[in-house]
Amino acid sequence: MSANPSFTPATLLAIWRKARQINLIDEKFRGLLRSGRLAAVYYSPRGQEILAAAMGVHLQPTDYLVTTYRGIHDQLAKGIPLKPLFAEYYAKATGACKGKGGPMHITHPETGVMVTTGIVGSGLPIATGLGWASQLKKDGRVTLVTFGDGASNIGAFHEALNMAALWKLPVIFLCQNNLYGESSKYAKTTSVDNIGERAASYRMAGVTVDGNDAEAMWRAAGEAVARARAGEGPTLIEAVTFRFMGHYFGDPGAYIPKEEYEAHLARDPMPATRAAVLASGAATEAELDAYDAEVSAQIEEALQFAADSPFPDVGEIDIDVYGAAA
Amino acid sequence: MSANPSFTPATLLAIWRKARQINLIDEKFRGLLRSGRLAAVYYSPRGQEILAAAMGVHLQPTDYLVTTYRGIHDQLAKGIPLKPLFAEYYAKATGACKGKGGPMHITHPETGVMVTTGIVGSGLPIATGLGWASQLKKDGRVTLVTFGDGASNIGAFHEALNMAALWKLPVIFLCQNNLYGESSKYAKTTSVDNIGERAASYRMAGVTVDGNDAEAMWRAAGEAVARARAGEGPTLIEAVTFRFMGHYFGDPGAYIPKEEYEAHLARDPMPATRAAVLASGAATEAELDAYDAEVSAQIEEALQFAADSPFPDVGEIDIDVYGAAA
Amino acid sequence: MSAPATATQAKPEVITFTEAFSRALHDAMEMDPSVIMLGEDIADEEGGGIFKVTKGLSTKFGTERVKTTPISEQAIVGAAIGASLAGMRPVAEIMLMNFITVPMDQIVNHAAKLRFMSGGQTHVPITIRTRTGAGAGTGGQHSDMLEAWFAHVAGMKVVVPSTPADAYGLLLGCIFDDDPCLFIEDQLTRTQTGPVPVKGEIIPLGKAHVAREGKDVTVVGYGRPIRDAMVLADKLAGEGISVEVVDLRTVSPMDTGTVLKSVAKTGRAVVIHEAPRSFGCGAEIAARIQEELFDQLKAPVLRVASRDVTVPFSRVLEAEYLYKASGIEAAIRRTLEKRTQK
Amino acid sequence: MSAPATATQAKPEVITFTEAFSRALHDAMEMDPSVIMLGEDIADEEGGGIFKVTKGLSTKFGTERVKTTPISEQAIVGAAIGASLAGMRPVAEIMLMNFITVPMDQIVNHAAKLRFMSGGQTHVPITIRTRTGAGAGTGGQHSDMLEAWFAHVAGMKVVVPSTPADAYGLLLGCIFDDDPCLFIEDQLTRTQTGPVPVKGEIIPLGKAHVAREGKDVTVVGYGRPIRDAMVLADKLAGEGISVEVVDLRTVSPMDTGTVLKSVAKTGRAVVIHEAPRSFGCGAEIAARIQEELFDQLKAPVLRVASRDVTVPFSRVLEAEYLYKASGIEAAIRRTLEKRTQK
Ligand SMILES: Cc1ncc(C[n+]2csc(CCOP(=O)(O)OP(=O)(O)O)c2C)c(N)n1
Ligand SMILES: Cc1ncc(C[n+]2csc(CCOP(=O)(O)OP(=O)(O)O)c2C)c(N)n1
Ligand SMILES: [Mg+2]
Ligand SMILES: [Mg+2]
Repeated sequence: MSANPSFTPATLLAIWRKARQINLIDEKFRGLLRSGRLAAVYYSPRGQEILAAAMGVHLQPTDYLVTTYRGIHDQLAKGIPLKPLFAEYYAKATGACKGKGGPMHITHPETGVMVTTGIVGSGLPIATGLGWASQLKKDGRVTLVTFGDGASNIGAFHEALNMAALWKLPVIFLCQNNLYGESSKYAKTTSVDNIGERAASYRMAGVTVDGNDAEAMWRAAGEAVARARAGEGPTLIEAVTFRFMGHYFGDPGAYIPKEEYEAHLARDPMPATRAAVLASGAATEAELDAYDAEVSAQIEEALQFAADSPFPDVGEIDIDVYGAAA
Repeated sequence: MSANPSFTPATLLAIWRKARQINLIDEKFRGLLRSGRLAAVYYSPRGQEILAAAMGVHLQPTDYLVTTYRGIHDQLAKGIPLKPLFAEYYAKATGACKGKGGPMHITHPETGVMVTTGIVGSGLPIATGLGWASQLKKDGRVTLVTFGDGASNIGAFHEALNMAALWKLPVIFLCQNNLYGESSKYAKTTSVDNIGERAASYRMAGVTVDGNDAEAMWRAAGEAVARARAGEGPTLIEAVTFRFMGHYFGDPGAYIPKEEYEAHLARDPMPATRAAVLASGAATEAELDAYDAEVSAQIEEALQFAADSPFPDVGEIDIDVYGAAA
Repeated sequence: MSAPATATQAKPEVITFTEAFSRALHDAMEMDPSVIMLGEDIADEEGGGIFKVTKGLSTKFGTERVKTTPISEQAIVGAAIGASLAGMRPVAEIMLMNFITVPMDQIVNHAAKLRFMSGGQTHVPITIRTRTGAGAGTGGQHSDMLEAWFAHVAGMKVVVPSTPADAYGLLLGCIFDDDPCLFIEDQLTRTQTGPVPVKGEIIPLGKAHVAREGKDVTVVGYGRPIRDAMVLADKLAGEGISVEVVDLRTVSPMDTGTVLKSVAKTGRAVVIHEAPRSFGCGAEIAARIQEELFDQLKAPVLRVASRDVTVPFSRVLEAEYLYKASGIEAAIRRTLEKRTQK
Repeated sequence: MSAPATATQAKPEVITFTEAFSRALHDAMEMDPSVIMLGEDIADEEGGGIFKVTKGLSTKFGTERVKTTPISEQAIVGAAIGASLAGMRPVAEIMLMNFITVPMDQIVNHAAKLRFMSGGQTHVPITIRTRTGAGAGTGGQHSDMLEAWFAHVAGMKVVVPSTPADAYGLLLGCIFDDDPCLFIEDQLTRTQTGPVPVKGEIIPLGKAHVAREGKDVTVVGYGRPIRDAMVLADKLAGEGISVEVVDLRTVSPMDTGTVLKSVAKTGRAVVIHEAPRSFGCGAEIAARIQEELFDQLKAPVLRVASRDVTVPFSRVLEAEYLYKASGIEAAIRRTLEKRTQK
C-alpha cells in the first residue's frame, strides 16, 4: 500500500459527483413515492452518499459489489446505469431484472453489481465466495460487501469474516453504521462500542472511520482496496454515518429523539462536502450547478424510459426458474 | 468477586475426585466399545477431565448445563447419576431419556443437565435463554454452556455472545479448546490466536486458561461463576486442552502428528493432578486407590443395571412427540 | 351521534387481524406471568414492532418481559427455547417468514425434538410468531409461505388463522400449548376485520373448523384462501352449489378426521393454500383424502395454490404467481363436472 | 491366481456408493477446472473427509481447489454461491443433512432464487452434497431426510440416487447442471455395491428411470427404498405379481410424465420414501397421480414411509421408526386386493 497518498481536489470532486448523483436520485425517488407516481419498497440512503462514493471511486467496473435493500447508493457508486435501475423500481420488463427482482434484488453484472439481498447479513458469505473465485482465478478483482450496523450481530457476519480472514480473500466488509437497525438504536443491539473492533476476532485489518468525512473514508477505502489487490487479505471498515429518512420510505421515525436528529443534521455530509469542493477549487458553484442540471436531465430521461417501458409479459413467470434443461 | 481465594488441598481433591470418576468411566466405556459389548456413538473426553471437574466444583445442582456430544465429562462433573446415564448409552428404557435420545442427547433436569446437543454451536443460544429465565426469576442460577474450539466459528456463537453480553445474563461460555475440530487443526479453521480474545467483540469478560491446570481452571471458573451470580454478566472462558482419543471412538487420528501427540501426552492432566493431590497432602496413595475402587464398584453396579434393563417398548415411539392434548 | 349512550359505548363489533394478534399477546401476558416476548424492535422504545402488533406491551408489562433483540434470529429462537426449558412461555417474533430460514436449526433440531429426545423430561412451550404472504409487492425474499417445512417436522405445531377471532383464540392456544408452535400471520389481510373474539377464550390446537356447511363439495385449507372460499361459497349457493368449507386452523398435526368426515359426505374436495403448489401442504391433504375415501370420491381431489416459482416483484407477475379465487371456483366446478362419471 | 492376465487386469465389476461419489468428484474435477470443492475436513490433511468421499482430491487437484473449511455452514454455502456467480462450479459438502438447517437462508433465499430475481442475469450452478439416513443408531439430530423442504422451493433441484452407478452419473449431472442442486447420499447403504458406471457419463437431471418394468402395480419413489422395491419385485414376480419400479432419481423438479405413464398402465401405485410420511414428497406424488389418473386408478395411491416422530436412538425404536420393506409389500398387496372393487 502506498503510504499516505494525497487526497486531491480532483478526487474530492469525483466523490462529490458520485454522491450528488445518488443524492439527486434519492430526492427524486422520494418525491415520486410521496406523490404516488412510484409504488415500491424504498430504503433511502440519505446521509450515506459520501461514504459510498468515497468507496466507489476506488473500484473498477470489474470489481464485485454485494449490497442490501438499502443499496441504491452502493449500486450507483459502483456505476450502475440509470435506465435499467429505474425501470426495475418501476417493475418494468426493461428493468435490470426484468421487473422480477425489484428494488431489493438489483443485479447488474456488467457493472459488478452481483447481489442485492433483503436478508440481513446474508451478503457477507456470498461476498466471501466471490473473493474466493478471484483468488483462484487471480483476476485481481476486489469484492465489496456492504451492510448495516444491525447486520454485525447476525451469525453470517461472524462466519464470513472468519473464513475471509483465514483464506486471505480480497474482500472488503463495509459496515455502514447509521446508528439504527430499523427502529433499534445501535447500543440496544450491539455489545461493542465500535464494530471495527470486531475485526480483532479474526486478526483482520479493521478500522472505524467517520463515513461523513470524504477524505477519511476515501483513505480507509483506498487502504482496503490496496490490501485486497495486493493479496494481503480482507478489511473490515466501519463507516459511522446516519440515515436521515428512517428505515423505510414512510417511516415516521418517532424513535429518533429530536435533538439527536438535529445534531446529525448539522453534520450532514452533503452540504459539507459541497462546501469542501468549492473551497478546494476543484469546481465553481456554476460548474456544480451545471453538473446538477446534467444529472437531473439524465434522471428525467431514465424516468421517462422507465415510465414508458412495458410491464413484463405474464409468460415471464415461468422463465428463469431453472436454466435450459441440460 | 472475592479477590484471589485460596486454592486448598481439599478443593484440589474434590476436583480430582470428579475428574477421576470421569476418567474411570471413560476408560470403561472405551473398553466396552472395543469389545463390542457397548454399541453407541461415543466421543471420548480423555484429556478434558480436569477442566470439567474444576468448573463443576463451583456449580450447584440447580445450576444449568448445556453441553455437546462430547459432554460426558461435563454431565458427570455436573453430578448426573450413573445409572440413568449408562442406561441411556445402552439404549434402555431406564435410560435418562428412555433410550430415545442416546449419548448425544443426554438430559437430566434434576441435576441441571438441560440439553446435550449434536449440532455444533447450537447450545449457546439455548444457554442464553436459560440465563434469561434466571435473570427474570432472580433465582440465582448460573448457566454453563460448553463447546469446542471449532464451535467458535459458527454463527450461533456470535449471536449468543452478543445477546448474553447485552443483557448481562448469568451465563458462562466455556470453550474447551482441544486444538482440533474433528480432524481439522485449530489454525486451519480459526482466524484468531486465542478464542478468549473473541470476548472483546462483545465487551464481555474473556479469559484463556490452561485447562489442564486444575488451579488455573478453578480460578477462572470461580470468577466466572461469581460474576454471573452477582448479576455482572457472562464470561467467555477458553480452556486450552487436548483430546487424546481423537474425535469419535474408533477415530484412527492419523491427522495428528506423532510428536504433537506425544508432547500433549507429556502434559496429560490426569497423572499430573494425581501427583499434585498427593503432594498437597489432601489424600494418600491408599486413599486415592480406595476412591478408585469405590468408583469402579459404582461403575460396575451401574453397568449391571444398564445391562439388565429392558429395551424400550416399541409403543414408546409415539410418546413424547407432543404433550398431552390441551 | 343520535344513538343512545349504551350503543355509543358498546365495543366496536369488529376488529382487525392486527388488533386480534395484539390483544391475544396482551391477554396472555396478563393471564400468566411466565409469558414473555422477544424479537426485533418489539418494545415501545422501538415503536412496538414494525407491524405494531406488540405496541404497548413493554410499557405495560415491562421491558424485562418484552425484549427488543439484536438482529440474531438464531439467538432469538434459541433464547426462547432456553427460557422455556426453565418454565417460561416465550413468544418469539420472527419479523418475516423468509427470515425463519436463519434459525431452522434451533426450531427443527431443538425446539421440535427436545421433548422426544429427552424422553419427555423437558418440553419446549414456545410460540414463534411470524408474518408473510404475497401480494404486497415485496418480492422474492419477503413473501414466502413455508409452513409445509414445519408441518413435515414431528413435534412442531403449525397454526394459520383465517379470521381475526380465530387469530386471537389460536394465538392464545399456541401460547398456552405445551409444544413449540409456529403461528403465521398474513401480511396482506392484516387490516381486514371480523367479529370480536371473547376475551380469554382459547381455541385449542389440533381441531379443524367447519366454517360453512354444505353438501356438494368440500373446500379444505387454511389461512387467506379460506376467506376467498367463504365468499365463493356464498356466490355458488346462488347457483344451487352447496360448498362446505373446512378450515384446518392447525395445519399440523392435521385434524384428518374432520376433513374425511366432510369429504365422505360431499364426495368431492378442493384443497387450497397460498404456498406454491408442489410439495405443499395441499399434497398431504389430497393424499390422505384419496387414501381413505377412494371409493367415495366422485372426482379427483383438486388443488389450488400458488405457482412453483420465486415470488416476483412486478405486480403483474405477482398476481400471476398467487393462487386465484377464480381458480378455486374453477376447481369446484371441475369436481362437479365429474358428477356423472363414476 | 490362475485366471488369464486380461481377466486379472479387468476392472472390478462392482463399486460401492462411496466409491461412486468419490469417482464422480474426481472425474468432474478432472473434466473441468472450474469445479472446486469446500467443506469441513475434506482435504487430505484432514483425512479426506469424515466419510472419505473426498480422499485424494486435494492431493491431486490442490488445496486451493479442495478446501477444508471452518465449521461454518452459512459461510460454506454462501462461499459456494459467491464463487458460482463468478463462474465456478463449486461442490459444497454439508457433512450431515441435519446441519443443512444452518445454511437454509443461503440455500433458499439466495441459491434457489438468484436466477429468477436477477431476471436470468446470474445463476447459481452449485452442488450441495450431504449425507443422512436412519438406521445407524445416530439418533434425532443425525438421521433426518429433509428433501421435501427443498423440493418445495422453486429453483432448487433435489437428487437422490439408488444405485452406485446412478450416484456417479447423477452427481456429475448435478455438478454440470446450471442450477443449484442438492445431492443426498445415504449413510446406511454407503458400502453397498452395484455395477460400475461408465466414466464421464452424465445422467441428466429431471428424468425418472423405470428401474424395472411390470404391469400390475407401480412402485414409485427414490433412494434407499427403491433397493427394497427391486428385491420385492423379484420376490413377487414368483407369485405372478408384476411390479413396475419407477425411480425418480431427481425428486424435484419431478418427472411427472414418466410416473403417470407407468400408473396409467398399471392402474395402481405405491409411493415410497424414507422420510417421515406426513407432508413428505410422497404426498405430492400421490396427489399428482390421483389428480391426473382418477378414472384409471383401480386402488388408492398408497404411501409407505417412516413414522412421524423424531428419529429415536434405541435400535428397537429406530427400526420401528423406519419404513419397512414388509410395509411396501403389504401396500402392494393392498392395492391388488382392490382389483375387483371398481
Ligand atoms: C435475517 C433478517 N432479519 C430481519 C430482517 C428485517 N430487517 C430488515 S432491515 C433491518 C435492519 C437492519 O439494520 P442495519 O443492518 O443497521 O441496516 P440499515 O437498514 O440501517 O442500513 C431488519 C431488522 C431481515 N431483513 N433479515
Ligand atoms: C452445525 C454442525 N456442523 C458440523 C457438525 C459435524 N461435527 C460434529 S463434531 C465436529 C467438530 C467440532 O469441533 P469442536 O467444536 O472443536 O469440538 P470437539 O469435538 O473438539 O469437542 C463437527 C464438525 C455438527 N455436528 N454440527
Ligand atoms: Mg443501521
Ligand atoms: Mg475441538
